[in-house]
Amino acid sequence: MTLLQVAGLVVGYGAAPVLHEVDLTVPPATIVTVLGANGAGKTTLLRTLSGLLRPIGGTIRFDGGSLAGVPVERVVRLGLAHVPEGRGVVAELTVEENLRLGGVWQADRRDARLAQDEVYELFPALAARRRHAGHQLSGGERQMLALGRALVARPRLLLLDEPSLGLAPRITAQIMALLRRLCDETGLAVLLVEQNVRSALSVADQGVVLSLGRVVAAADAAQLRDDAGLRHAYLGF
Amino acid sequence: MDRFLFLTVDGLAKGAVYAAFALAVVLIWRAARIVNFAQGAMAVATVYAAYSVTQATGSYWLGFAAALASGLVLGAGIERVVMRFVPHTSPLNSVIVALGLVLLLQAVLGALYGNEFRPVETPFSRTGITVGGVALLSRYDLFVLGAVLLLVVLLALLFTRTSTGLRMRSAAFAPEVSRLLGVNVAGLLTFGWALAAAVGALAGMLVVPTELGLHPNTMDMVFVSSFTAAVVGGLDSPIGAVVGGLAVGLVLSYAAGYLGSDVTPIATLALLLAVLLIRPGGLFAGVRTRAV
Amino acid sequence: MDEDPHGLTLDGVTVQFGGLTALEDVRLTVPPGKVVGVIGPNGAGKTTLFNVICGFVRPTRGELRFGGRTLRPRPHRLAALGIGRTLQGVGLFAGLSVVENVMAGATHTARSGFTSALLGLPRSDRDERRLRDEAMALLTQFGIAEHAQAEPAALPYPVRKKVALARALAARPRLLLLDEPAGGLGAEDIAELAELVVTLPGRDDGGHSVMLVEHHMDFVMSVCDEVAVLDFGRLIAVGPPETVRDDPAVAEAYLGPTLEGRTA
Amino acid sequence: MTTLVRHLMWTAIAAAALLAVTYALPPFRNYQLATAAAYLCATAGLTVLVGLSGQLSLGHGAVMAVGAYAVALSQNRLADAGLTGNGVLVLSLALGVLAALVGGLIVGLAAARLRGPYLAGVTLAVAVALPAVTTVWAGVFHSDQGLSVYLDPPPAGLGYDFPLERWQSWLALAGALLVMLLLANLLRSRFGRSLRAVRDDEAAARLAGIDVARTQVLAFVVSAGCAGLGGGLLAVLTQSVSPGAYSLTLSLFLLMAVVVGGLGRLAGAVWGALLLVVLPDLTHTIVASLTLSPAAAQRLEGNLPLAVFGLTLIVVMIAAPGGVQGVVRRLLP
Amino acid sequence: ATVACSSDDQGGGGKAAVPGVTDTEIVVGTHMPLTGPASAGYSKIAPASKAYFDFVNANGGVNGRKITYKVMDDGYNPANTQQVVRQLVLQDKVFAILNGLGTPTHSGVLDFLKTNRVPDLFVASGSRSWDQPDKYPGTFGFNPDYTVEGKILANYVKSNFAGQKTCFLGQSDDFGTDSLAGVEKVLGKDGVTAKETYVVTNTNVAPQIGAFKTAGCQVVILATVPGFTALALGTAARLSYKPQFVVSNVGGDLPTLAKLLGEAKGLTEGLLGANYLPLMFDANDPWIQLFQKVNKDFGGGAEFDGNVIYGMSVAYLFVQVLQAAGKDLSRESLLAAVEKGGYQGPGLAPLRYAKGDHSGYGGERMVKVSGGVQQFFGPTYETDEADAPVKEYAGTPATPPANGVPTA
Ligand SMILES: Nc1ncnc2c1ncn2[C@@H]1O[C@H](COP(=O)(O)OP(=O)(O)OP(=O)(O)O)[C@@H](O)[C@H]1O
Ligand SMILES: Nc1ncnc2c1ncn2[C@@H]1O[C@H](COP(=O)(O)OP(=O)(O)OP(=O)(O)O)[C@@H](O)[C@H]1O
Ligand SMILES: [Mg+2]
Ligand SMILES: [Mg+2]
Repeated sequence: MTLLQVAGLVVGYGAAPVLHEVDLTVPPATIVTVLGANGAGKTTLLRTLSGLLRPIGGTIRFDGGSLAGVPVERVVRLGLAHVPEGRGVVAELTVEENLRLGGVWQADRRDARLAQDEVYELFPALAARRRHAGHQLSGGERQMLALGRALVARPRLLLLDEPSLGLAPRITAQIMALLRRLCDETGLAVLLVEQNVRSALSVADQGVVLSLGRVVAAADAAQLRDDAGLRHAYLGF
Repeated sequence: MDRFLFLTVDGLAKGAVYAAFALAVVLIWRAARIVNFAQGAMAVATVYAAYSVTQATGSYWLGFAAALASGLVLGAGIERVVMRFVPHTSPLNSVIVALGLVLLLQAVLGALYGNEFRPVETPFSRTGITVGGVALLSRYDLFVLGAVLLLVVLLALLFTRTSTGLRMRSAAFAPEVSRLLGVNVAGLLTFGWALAAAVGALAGMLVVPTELGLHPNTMDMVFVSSFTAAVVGGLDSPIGAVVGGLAVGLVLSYAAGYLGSDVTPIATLALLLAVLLIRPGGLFAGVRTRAV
Repeated sequence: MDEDPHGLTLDGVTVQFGGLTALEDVRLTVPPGKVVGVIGPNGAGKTTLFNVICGFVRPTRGELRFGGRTLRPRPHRLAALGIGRTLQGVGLFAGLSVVENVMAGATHTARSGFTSALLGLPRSDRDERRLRDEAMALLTQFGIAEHAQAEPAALPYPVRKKVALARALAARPRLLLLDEPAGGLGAEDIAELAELVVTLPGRDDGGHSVMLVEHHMDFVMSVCDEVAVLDFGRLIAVGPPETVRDDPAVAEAYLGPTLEGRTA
Repeated sequence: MTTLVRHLMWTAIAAAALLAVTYALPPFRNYQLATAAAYLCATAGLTVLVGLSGQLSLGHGAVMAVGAYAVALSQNRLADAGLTGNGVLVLSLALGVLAALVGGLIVGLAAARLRGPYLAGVTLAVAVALPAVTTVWAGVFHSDQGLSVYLDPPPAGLGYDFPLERWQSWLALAGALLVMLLLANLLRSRFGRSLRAVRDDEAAARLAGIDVARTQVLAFVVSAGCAGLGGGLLAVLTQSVSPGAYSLTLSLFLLMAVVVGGLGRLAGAVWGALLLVVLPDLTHTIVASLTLSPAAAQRLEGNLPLAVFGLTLIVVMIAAPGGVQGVVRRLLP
Repeated sequence: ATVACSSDDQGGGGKAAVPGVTDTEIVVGTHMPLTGPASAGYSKIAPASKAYFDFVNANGGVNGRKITYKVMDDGYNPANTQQVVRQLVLQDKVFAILNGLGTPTHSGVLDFLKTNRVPDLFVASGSRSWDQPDKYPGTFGFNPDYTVEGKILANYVKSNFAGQKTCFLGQSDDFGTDSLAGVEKVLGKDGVTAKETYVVTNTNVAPQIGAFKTAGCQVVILATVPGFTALALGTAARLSYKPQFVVSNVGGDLPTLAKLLGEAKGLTEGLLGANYLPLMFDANDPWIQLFQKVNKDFGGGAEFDGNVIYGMSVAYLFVQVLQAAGKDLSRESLLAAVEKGGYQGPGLAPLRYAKGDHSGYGGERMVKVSGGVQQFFGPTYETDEADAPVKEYAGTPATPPANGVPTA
């Protein structure tokens, strides 16, 4: 069974494609990490999945249905939340408002409120700054807020673009542990794009390596972590 | 002293109509982050619609409803047909398109109705209620003040209490992120324009009777005063728009009363400078953004 | 900690934002020719510390000294005082080409005035040529000379980060402040950056001391001569990298049990 | 080759070409060319301000008026004192520029603290306050009616039937070329770079050692000086100044011109200035060529050209947001 | 026209070509605010003139020449006026400029028209600037100037409201100042209790009207444009203040005011003013009948009001002048024809054109609104802008020719 199935995906900004024939599957309750050097096309992949970019070719199926032509704002309602690169906190809104925004499409207000409280529990730093505007936060605090906001939507698949960027090691570790827990407890699936290869592989079930827009390796995370040959070949350490 | 009282009351009455229109300016700023220079012309168009309906039916209130309805339609239409396609490469693009719209709307209205003044009715008497020899607010002034008050309360509620308000703001600030969060940005933009144009229509209905008459250019100066009012208040704040509107009304009234009518535009400039040099983001500005 | 007259000294710096204390009584010295790392949990006040040094934020209390003189920084005077800084993120000028971005960094070294610019006098031309040559030299050193005429937005992230660094260096600062220089970079680029940073103090154009904020611990450990740890605005540890890493308070506040357990 | 020599060469080539053009054109077209040249001074200045330093001015018409009134007052006072001639005219124009520079400095100092719509609001208020200034000090400025401007006939050396319009277009073109030369120099220098840096990222610009406030004020001053010269030349062309000629509408039209011409490039300012003159003329001609019934003519006269003008603006901005210059650059390899 | 120029000849006969004149056509131009804030009302004038010219053309034109009237929109912006007048003169080569509207707009082109020797007839404004035969030999006014009018209004006030406090509200340009000058010539400097001005960009006159009320003014003379007349009346009513208003002809046309006031048009009851052209309410006036017919047949049936009457009166006078200039039309003969004077048309007061006098109508007759109708009453007065007394004018108005087209 798969939650997300990507086949033969081709994406480009102009004429020349940036992603070539990418295949990828994410089963439920699984963390799949996408690794690759700068410019490999990781962000492009996530933006295509959430509908911000239109693919040139290939199929994306989520939970059995095709995502082709589904507008961005409806994708999240299907259970797919995307935390974009560069934080995506609405700087002019307060922390509280940003979090409310995460559940704004949900009919169940009570549950949305509950989800917000859970986020404050997860990130006490945010709880202390409910009324602060997004732009007053430190870089890392914004990262926490963006992640927390996505969790408020109670997604079934979470697309994370470099969540550890700007986060202290301790918070990074906490977040990774949290993702693991959510996967195991709630069946959440995660597509995790990371530069921080080590911490990504420490929690992931599977790893996919992108290079110049092509999938060059796909394997169990443990295998990527432990096989020095693979690591050297694709991850440079 | 009587004179001071008179000028104050008169300034407040005139300021209230500026406030009404300033609210429309604030609304579109909050919904789309643009200063809509076409707002005056759009409001005039809706008042012409009201004029036609009132002429045909003889009812002020039917015309009033027509103004609001045509505001909604015009606002939504302009967003759908024109503004949506303006590229966002520079915020100036939409300013220029709005100026183009002003010319177009005024020309169309001029061609349809002729470039002459047309009378507009008021639903209530404009004769001031005289207290101790001083004519104070008229019923119409009270109607205007009441309408402005109601409007500002409703807008404040919309923005602070409802999720639509939150969505509108986030859509204006960060369209892409908002879409990722399930916010229908395009729809909200249309809604914002429609709403702002309807508020503009309401303001137009309140303002035009206090002007020379209905003419394609009636709102030109009103727009300038109201934009000034909105800036004085801090463009983001409905309360600020009202305070700014009343401040502009008072300054114009005092200046005309004590210094001579010639001085009024200079007085407006002085007010604007005095406020902005102390608070560069207007009276009710939000917090200054963290630079780094 | 004894004070070196040529370094930067923070003396009891406190910063409050409304009710929130972002920095509390911070005392720290950055000696010349050294690389000092500042680490700490998110929101500990690291960026604020930089902002104080740059004059974006006025300290509520305390003072700064640089080169033996009291420093009352204003951001645009900083370059002339000999302090350069990169921003968290990239912060390049989108409308300027790469080489112009770097040239912009050295604006204060230009000698020709407004009039000669207006008249297009040779003086102004000479200035321009010198700035351009220096900028190109830096780009060449960083191995990104082929992008000189490109617009920054079109470039890969690591290249943009290098341009930002080059722009800061173009002013020939004696002290360079780097805010998360490794953020968003891949492992190879980080290694390259580390090599670059360690050479900064000894560069032939005068040498720089460096103060940097970074969450990437390997990078911090490998390039810093000294590490300061901030927590809730307070300096909780200062010392050589190894000592600081093994400090249990630091592990508790910053590194966290899991990671610490793994790296140890 | 130094910047100066290169730019001087371009200027000389342009001057020679334009000279030939002025001989080929009939008087009215020469007058239009002269008007475009006067507008060019202002649009070029505005391009520096809006396109390069990123500050919005809705009051550049008023700045032009400052230059125009200074030229008018100076020309008339000097003529009353028996001083006439082209040297005097140059002096008057210089005074016009000076007055505008001072005006620009004052507005610029306020503007350096303000951003976006707040700056727009202040400059808008400046534009609206200008007519009031002329009525409050009616003794000097003669309120709505304005002043007429003394202008000598073309120099006798050019021949007695030398058309005045050609002479006027020489004057205006000389001014415009001077402005273009100086601005081109400036934009190639570090000042041009600082302007753009400030526009793109204020915090980063400050860290790069650029005094943001000073740069912004400087942009205002430079741009005001150009607008002042433009206004002065316009006063010389029309031989009159009045507040109605430098209304808010003019300010808005200048802004439209630079954006539609292509923001941020001097070439865009040239397109803009040409558009300001050609577009109204063109729309009028098109409309005049239609034959309408008297009733329709009643309604449409005046309104139709306005509608066409407005529609053109909208279509251009949507179809070619880079403006005319953007299209030209796309067409040329 | 010298022999040396004969190479420019277009027609035969050895005489120099006259710009804008051929054997079959006379091209005249004007500048008018057809759009923009000042266009209200005024935008109807030029079409009315044009309608009258079309009427004349349909009747065979003047000396076999049809009149083409080029109307250019200047939006009341002096800069545009400069452009469009130059276009008319240099490009379209009009014979003359007729009835260019507005003081600030037209002042700017006086020098240009003079340099190019273009006749500049019947400027549509009451400024005194048009009457400077030495400086501008080709420029002629039409409207009674504001000072003349001020004197006439004040004269009426002086004799009929003796002892009442009189106040003055004027536009803050030379309309207001010239008018006030006229009023003060008659009433004396101290005769005006309170003087206020307004600017067209500020539509709130409550401070001014409030000041009149406080000062206890019983008579208020208005030198206002129609919009502000209506505003003044409306504002006074709002303040429950009921002085006797006496208004300039510029802002006193009842149909225009009634339209502006709408429901409140009752406020015009009792309004005093003055005028010099027939009023539309005189349905029996032969001029009104003529103009209404022309308007119906050639003016697309535009709404008939003072602006239409004005436009047609100007056109009528122009045709008269063309006839007087004769078959051999030139700019010189045209100017000479105007200066010859002695024209009688729809106007009640004398047209003062003479060798040294380029001002237009030299007087007015008082009008009053009663029962929703504006009507003349009393004698016609004449005076000048200097210190001449205001005296009654004995002349009787002319009747239009049978076919509606004047003959030489
Ligand atoms: N908006 C864009 N227009 C054109 N090309 C783009 C655009 N965004 C990205 N690219 C190009 O697409 C390629 C893939 O970029 P992408 O951002 O997906 O990489 P990434 O793997 O996320 O890199 P990083 O680790 O730096 O975030 C790069 O070569 C980049 O230059
Ligand atoms: N202008 C401001 N107004 C209010 N609070 C602020 C402001 N600037 C910073 N803060 C607060 O001060 C604290 C320190 O912020 P700072 O940006 O210095 O953190 P940091 O150590 O750089 O964190 P990170 O590693 O996440 O970037 C944060 O909690 C932040 O929310
Ligand atoms: Mg990426
Ligand atoms: Mg930080």
